[in-house]
Amino acid sequence: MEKQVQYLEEAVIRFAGDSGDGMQLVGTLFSNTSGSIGNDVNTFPDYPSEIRAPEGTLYGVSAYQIQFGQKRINTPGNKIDLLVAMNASSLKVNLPHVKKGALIIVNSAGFDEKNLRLAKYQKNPLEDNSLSDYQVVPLNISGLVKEELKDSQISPKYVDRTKNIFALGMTYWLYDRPLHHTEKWLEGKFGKKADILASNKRVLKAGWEFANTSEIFKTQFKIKHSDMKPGYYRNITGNHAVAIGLVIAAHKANMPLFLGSYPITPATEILHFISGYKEYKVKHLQAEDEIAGVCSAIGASYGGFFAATTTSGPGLSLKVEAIGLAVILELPLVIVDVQRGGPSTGLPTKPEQSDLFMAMYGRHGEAPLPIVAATSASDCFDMTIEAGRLAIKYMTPVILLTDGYLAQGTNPWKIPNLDELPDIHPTFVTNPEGFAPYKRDPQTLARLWAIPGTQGLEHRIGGLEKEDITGLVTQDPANHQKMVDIRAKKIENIVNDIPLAVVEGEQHGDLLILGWGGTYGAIKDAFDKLRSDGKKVSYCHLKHLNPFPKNLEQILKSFKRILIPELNMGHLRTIIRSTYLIDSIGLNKVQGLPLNAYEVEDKVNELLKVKE
Amino acid sequence: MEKQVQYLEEAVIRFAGDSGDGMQLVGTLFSNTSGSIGNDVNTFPDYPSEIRAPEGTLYGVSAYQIQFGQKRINTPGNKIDLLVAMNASSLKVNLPHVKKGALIIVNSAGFDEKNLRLAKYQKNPLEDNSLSDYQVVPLNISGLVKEELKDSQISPKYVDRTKNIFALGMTYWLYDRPLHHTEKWLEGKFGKKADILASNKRVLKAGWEFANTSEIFKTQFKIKHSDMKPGYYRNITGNHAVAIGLVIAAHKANMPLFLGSYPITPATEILHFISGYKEYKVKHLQAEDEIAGVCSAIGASYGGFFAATTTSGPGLSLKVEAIGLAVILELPLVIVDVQRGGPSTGLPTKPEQSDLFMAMYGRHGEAPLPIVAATSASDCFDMTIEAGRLAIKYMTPVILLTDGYLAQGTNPWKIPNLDELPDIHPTFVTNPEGFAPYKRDPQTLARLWAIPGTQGLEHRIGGLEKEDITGLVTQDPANHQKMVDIRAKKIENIVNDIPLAVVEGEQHGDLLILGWGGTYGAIKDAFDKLRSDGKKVSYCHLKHLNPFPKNLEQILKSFKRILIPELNMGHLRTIIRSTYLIDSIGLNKVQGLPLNAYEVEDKVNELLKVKE
Amino acid sequence: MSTVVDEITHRQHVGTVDYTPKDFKAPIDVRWCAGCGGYSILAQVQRIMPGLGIPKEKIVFISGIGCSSRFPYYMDVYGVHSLHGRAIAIASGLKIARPELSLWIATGDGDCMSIGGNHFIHACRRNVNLNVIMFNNGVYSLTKGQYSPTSQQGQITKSSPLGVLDDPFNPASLALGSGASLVARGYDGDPKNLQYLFERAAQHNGFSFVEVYANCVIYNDGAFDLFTRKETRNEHSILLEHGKPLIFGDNKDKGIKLDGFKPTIVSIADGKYSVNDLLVHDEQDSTLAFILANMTYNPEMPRPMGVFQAIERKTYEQKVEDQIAYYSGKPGAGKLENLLIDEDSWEIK
Amino acid sequence: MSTVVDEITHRQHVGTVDYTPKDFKAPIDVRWCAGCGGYSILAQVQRIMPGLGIPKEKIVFISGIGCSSRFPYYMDVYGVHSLHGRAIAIASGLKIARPELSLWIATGDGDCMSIGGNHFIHACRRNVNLNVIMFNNGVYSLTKGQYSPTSQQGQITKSSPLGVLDDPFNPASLALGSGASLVARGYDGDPKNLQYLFERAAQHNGFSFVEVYANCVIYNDGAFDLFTRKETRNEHSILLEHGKPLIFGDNKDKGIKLDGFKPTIVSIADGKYSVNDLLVHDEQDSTLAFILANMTYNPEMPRPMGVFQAIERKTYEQKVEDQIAYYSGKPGAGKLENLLIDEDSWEIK
Ligand SMILES: Cc1ncc(C[n+]2csc(CCOP(=O)(O)OP(=O)(O)O)c2C)c(N)n1
Ligand SMILES: Cc1ncc(C[n+]2csc(CCOP(=O)(O)OP(=O)(O)O)c2C)c(N)n1
Ligand code: SF4
Ligand code: SF4
Ligand SMILES: [Mg+2]
Ligand SMILES: [Mg+2]
Repeated sequence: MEKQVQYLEEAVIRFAGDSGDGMQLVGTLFSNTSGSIGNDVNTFPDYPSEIRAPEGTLYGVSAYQIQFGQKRINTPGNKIDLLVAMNASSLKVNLPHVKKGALIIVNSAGFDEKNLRLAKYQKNPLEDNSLSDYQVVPLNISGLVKEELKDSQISPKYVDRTKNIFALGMTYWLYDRPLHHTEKWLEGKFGKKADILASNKRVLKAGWEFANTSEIFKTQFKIKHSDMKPGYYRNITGNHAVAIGLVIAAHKANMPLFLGSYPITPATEILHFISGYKEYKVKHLQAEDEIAGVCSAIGASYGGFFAATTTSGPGLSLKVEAIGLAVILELPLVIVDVQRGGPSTGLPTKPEQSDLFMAMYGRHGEAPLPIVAATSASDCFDMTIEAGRLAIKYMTPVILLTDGYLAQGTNPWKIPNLDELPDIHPTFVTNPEGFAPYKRDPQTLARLWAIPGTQGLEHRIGGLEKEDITGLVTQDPANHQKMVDIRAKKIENIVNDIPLAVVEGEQHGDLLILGWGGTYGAIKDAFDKLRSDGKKVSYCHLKHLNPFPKNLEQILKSFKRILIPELNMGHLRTIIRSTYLIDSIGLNKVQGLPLNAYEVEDKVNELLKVKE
Repeated sequence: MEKQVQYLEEAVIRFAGDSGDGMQLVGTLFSNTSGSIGNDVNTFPDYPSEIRAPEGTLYGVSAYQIQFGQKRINTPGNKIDLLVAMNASSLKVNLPHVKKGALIIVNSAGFDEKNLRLAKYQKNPLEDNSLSDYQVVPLNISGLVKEELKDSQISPKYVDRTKNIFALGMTYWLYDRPLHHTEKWLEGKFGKKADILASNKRVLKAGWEFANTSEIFKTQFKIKHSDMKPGYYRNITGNHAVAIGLVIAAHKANMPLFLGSYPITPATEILHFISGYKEYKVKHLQAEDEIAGVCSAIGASYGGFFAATTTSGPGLSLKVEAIGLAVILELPLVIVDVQRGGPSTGLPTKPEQSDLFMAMYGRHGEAPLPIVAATSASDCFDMTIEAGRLAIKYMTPVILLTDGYLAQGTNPWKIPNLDELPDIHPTFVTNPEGFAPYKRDPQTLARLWAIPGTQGLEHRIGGLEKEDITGLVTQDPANHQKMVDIRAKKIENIVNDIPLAVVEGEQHGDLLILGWGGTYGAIKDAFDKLRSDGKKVSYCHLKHLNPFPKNLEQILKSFKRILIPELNMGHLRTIIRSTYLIDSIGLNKVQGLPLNAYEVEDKVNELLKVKE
Repeated sequence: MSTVVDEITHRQHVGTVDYTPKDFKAPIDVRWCAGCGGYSILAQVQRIMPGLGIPKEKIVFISGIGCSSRFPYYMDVYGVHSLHGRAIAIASGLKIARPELSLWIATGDGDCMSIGGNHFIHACRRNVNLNVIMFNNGVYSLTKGQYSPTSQQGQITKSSPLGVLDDPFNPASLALGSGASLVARGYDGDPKNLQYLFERAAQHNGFSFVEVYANCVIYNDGAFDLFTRKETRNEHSILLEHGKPLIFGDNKDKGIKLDGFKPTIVSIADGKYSVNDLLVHDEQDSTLAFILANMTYNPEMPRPMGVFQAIERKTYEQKVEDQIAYYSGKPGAGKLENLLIDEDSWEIK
Repeated sequence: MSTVVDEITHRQHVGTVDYTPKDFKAPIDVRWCAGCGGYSILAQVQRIMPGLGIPKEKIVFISGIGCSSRFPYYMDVYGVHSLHGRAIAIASGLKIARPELSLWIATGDGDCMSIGGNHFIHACRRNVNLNVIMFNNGVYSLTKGQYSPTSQQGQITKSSPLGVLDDPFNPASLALGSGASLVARGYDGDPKNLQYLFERAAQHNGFSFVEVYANCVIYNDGAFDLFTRKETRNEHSILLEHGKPLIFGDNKDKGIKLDGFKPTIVSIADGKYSVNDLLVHDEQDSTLAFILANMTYNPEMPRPMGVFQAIERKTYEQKVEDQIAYYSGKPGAGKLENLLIDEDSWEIK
């Protein structure tokens, strides 16, 4: 059959099925293959919050969404161009996200009576015309793989489990992707199990062939390669990027790494990765609770390690007393908070940006510290390095804010050349001559750092207010004021050591969008769309939240109106108001969902209608 | 000898001695006597931070300062009119606070070689003319009491310990106070020990007689009675007022009281008092840590008790996760934070106002709650009742901020008539008809409250986001937004249920002083002084910090300039900026000391010089 | 004055207290994985509830966070799904406030012994009358498979890809060392014994700790098979019964004898030893309890199940009640005037 | 690549390691009350330090908050006065990071067993090589006299004006139940034994818990007099010595015999029993340790002092080192390229 070819700029596809159907795997393979051929990619997994919900249920649906394309792809996309649905529930749950007219491949074997009942369908949607708005392709994928592997030695149960690979093969044909990247992965994975490897390869190929030869698929979609800089790439989740970032930051500081942590969704994977890094001599403690997690990190930091602790909201709440200790001890510490829906246990698997207040103000007494935030999965790497740089250089705990969306989503990460990364210089001293524990570097105000093992520099520090320079305990009123001032000044001074904020679009005008952290992709998409629609709007995105970049005030004053989209009730907006006495318009979404580009677009369009 | 009489409006005296010298006791007795004759009184004890520092040392000095007078006395006063110093160290430590020309009575027996050495005096200050700016009266008080009790049966050691009572007797003559209030107290205390009682009474009288007859004291000072409203009074510390306030608030709510707490300076005394209230059927748990303290209170609250937890900075840091739980469970809880110097362990015995940020913003996720603050020791009673009222009426945790200064200082408290206090109405429901745990009172938005034991209303609540009305667990995005909005709205609405802010002085003009919490007395003194000097300045003091009173914005906008004195780096100032986009001038003192009236005066005078 | 709470506390249950297990099922789906050990625990709790004769409104389940801590949602009584590790702290406050309530805690090995360890040991010490059911699955399941304080050395989990280094707690020893008055162990696959243990916990007037080996089919499947599967359990576990000699084995042919204070296995089949030589279990002997608990990680000894110790000691909440009764019962006690006006007060007329 | 820390860790001490106790005195005044038990503990620590042969720069004292926790300020080595209850958590991180350091913890009964209880039991379990000296004065002193988890029932304190209701922890039992490898007890007034215990702790390669009865003259004066004053201590306490029979009494005429596994007091003066009938202490027997620890609050038994248990078990930090050595020693291990570029990566040219 003669197939048509259609060229696209980008596409959004989603694999959906039961938790056991391997959707996360094929999603990952699809994105890696897409990256490897030079597309930009952005993904988001959508797990059920139950560990293993009963098979076929609505709440047991697991999905993986990928947007890939020729240009910069900032989000996993909104409406879906291709849905692969392995059973009735996965169709039902995901249909609302599918574009009208889009292609939906369903595994018809997943639409038997039981599956329909569990999906709470009264009638079979494949038969009642309810899907007439879409191009639905029902295929008995279970049957197809059975047929393909009928002469294989592997168990029928396993055969059925290759359905996902068959579907993957089909999508590879549909979007004109090569098989070899996946084949290589299969070889790495199943190298030792020849049957399994062969079966998977066959099924992958069969899926591709099926799509290629079947009458059903009339069009093949092609997407040109992006203009990616030469180099090595990989798709990486935010959590993985933090883990690698910690190792590399410690390496750049020429310090050993220690992580003290306690598992909590959605931050736990950082601990998982780190716990596997023994070959890099990374030490860690899975502590008995968050308090011990941060305290053990403080202990390791005291011992001269590059120390970190990772957590999410409830864990951050538990750590604040110890973070205050790190502030007064003036010891470096990287605290990674992967924000999730609050308050309390809240929506543990869902993203939110509602810990900014906590990061900024959530300690008793005067205990300022720097705050940075990552904008994308791969940016988590850069911001981990930045957090580490500030912590070590200024002898201070630093909070890095990411969120559940960045943590689990991926985008391609250009693997850096280590030499290009900033060097990090701890203030270690070894000379007893004139040493005092609270003597400072006059430039950074960082105190000198003598670690145990350094002869002649034995000294005591602690959580009581300490005398300037000597570090002795004192209640002297003037000294307390001085130390409070110094600690504040030290953090404020960092303003001279961080990049200026950048405005995209005009440098002044009517409307500026100001974002921070993980909403970057959505706002950027919206911004690009608005600009290409000829709308006059500018965009500035913050990665340094305390202190703010030096030029931020100037930027804000150059616009009549400022729109601040946030996944909270207005934390940045509040801080901008108090810092600069500048008003802004909030776009506040607290739904346990990432921000959507169209929400920003709509809001901007609405605002532009009413010219100030 | 003919004595002169001098009439005063007010006076400041300070008893100072070694920790073992009983200065706190005589200070208390002097204030109670002064109160009982109709003076207004304000006191502040100044303990050493060591438990029992070696005798005679500089850091072992214990002092008690009292300001008393005819008009409203708002602070323990600044410069001292009469210092009683029992030894060399107490003279040295306290001399900087004494007015030039003031009277200093010293126990010369406390100036022997050892005492002088411990006080780090090179020469005896009683002999080297270094005190010529003062009227120094050296008396061998040790010798005087020995003489007085020479025929008594009590031990010489105990005899020496009555020095303080002798000094008290002298001060009673000097300020024309009766002895009977103290005599009555001695009878209550030593009723069963006849020798001791008799000796103390004799020494008290002897001190009075000595001053009356000796040539040394030429003037007796008299202070007219204040214009106090009729009723019963007592001098009360802030901590004591909170403890009694909790009992009374529970009583007004017709609920039993539970306190879950962990000792921490300077909040511990609240626990001490409560632990003695078994006769009032008050239950409490001295928990294993602050987390268990607040959690046990949440448990008791769930069981229908009026529940509270008391702490100071570090403890508040530990409680924030559980406070977030109380927010989402929508259970009432009174959290008392007696603020002390931070960060970390900081200055544990010293006052500060640096937990306001923590109270306002220190929880992960969106977890708003009401904040109130007390302005004086006795106001701690009223604000405890207010915190309880809001907690129960709105089903929410409420934070009450006091500080180490209010906690330990005293002023006369007019004992209220219980009927005049606001009634508190819990939203208990018992009718299963149409019950749902997150159904709300449409006015207050408080949810209905069914406590265990209520038949037919069995239900489950928890820290995961809950469905509106039913309280079932749900991750529905729209519901999450709705619940976040409702919880915010509920707290915002309280604005309609709290008193309007009051401005003293002109209602609009050039300069407004805006204060909050425990600095009231100092600012009020300054304000009164400025007004009597004819300065045009107005004054508004906040007791409700979240939400702010409804008219606050209007008030702030009625002044060109606003001065905000705070014992922190600008917490209220920051919140005012973000709330109203109104700038202000900060007077920020972070020295572990209370605010001084003259600091406010100086600042205002400086500001008034440069008219805006 | 009697408070609103007094009123509710003393209100009579309307109707008879006559339930079936179904009455304790909350009207929502249980969302544990198929095969999860939690189902059996839930079923046994629901089965014994009617027999306790306690009105539903007087029963409260409190949990922390974890798969196991979902438990309260499935019980149609009062319930709080609270914070990770804090169930016991919350329940302690509730029990002291409302001693007449029947208080149950559903918790996991992580919830109870990791983040919740401090509250656990202090509740053991204080002897607050709580019934703690700890689902020990040797792993953090809800967070998808990290090791817990009861995971075994070398165990491969998501956070120990190279093997766990920690020595585990022996939960029974920890409870005994902390002063718990009732300490017991059961496993998901033995409904009869579980029912018995839960009943014992309910009847015990004091802190009850029931550790239940609960299989997590996803993250630690089969961890307890040796002690719980038909094929091996008779040889590898032993049921402690008060007043009875310690016998085990497929043929009931082995027993535990004390060698000094060291438990050893002897055969009672070959005639050398008889039942009379065997150690007889005594729940009231706390030293014996520790000796038996100490067998737990000894690979040569069968794993003890049943009640290690059950000692009556006055409960904390009872002591609070007594103290209150004593002081509030004194003549003239409880007058608020005395609280407000004391010897230091004065009157201005 | 070797890090800065490696360099400092491996740097040789310049000069000989040859100290006197005075070398360990920090140049500031000790600010405990006259008569405080802390003075003796401080003196004994300073006395044994020279004998350990450890360079001062390798010694770190970490404490929480409390009177006792002021300790590090008085020692002229490295020190951290940290947060209430968190000393062990901080020290665990430091010890895992820097196993070559000699780590000491000064803590109080409140700091260690109340707010710090969770870290305590987990460090016992993990067997991190820390030397914990717990100043047990049965009260919270720094906060001016509230009861602690080791206060006795009925004790009158500022926060228990009507008497303490809580049952106290038995610190030794708690430590044993949590898996501590060395557990010991001494008291302030016995310098020799304290020195011995601190030396044992220093030498023990694992977690060492030394409880010291420390008199607080202000808030709980005389609480331990029965066991510590000359007039009564011989009759009311007993020193445990490895391999020796348990004998006590003014005339060394009483001994402890086991009746089954119950310790009983017998006279060895009246000829009925001899030294040979007595229980012989064995530090390596953890059941015996528990039996002896259990005597603690038994008013009929003498209070045991000395080492209850000393068992060698691999330390946690050693296991970490071993795992790191194993995996980092594999051929090709530790290449950062492999961390950065993996099988999923691709190259764009
Ligand atoms: C303060 C806090 N820290 C961490 C978590 C994440 N968390 C939830 S459950 C859990 C462990 C659960 O393990 P366990 O108690 O054994 O329960 P299981 O799921 O195995 O039944 C963790 C670490 C949390 N919810 N809150
Ligand atoms: C988080 C926190 N909670 C409470 C306190 C107050 N606090 C300081 S020391 C202490 C108890 C000290 O008791 P213990 O450990 O027995 O030491 P001691 O003073 O008796 O030597 C308390 C409650 C604190 N500093 N920090
Ligand atoms: S993950 Fe394990 S513990 Fe959790 S529900 Fe599934 S089987 Fe049960
Ligand atoms: S209060 Fe007690 S523990 Fe503290 S220093 Fe004084 S005697 Fe020692
Ligand atoms: Mg578990
Ligand atoms: Mg103590």
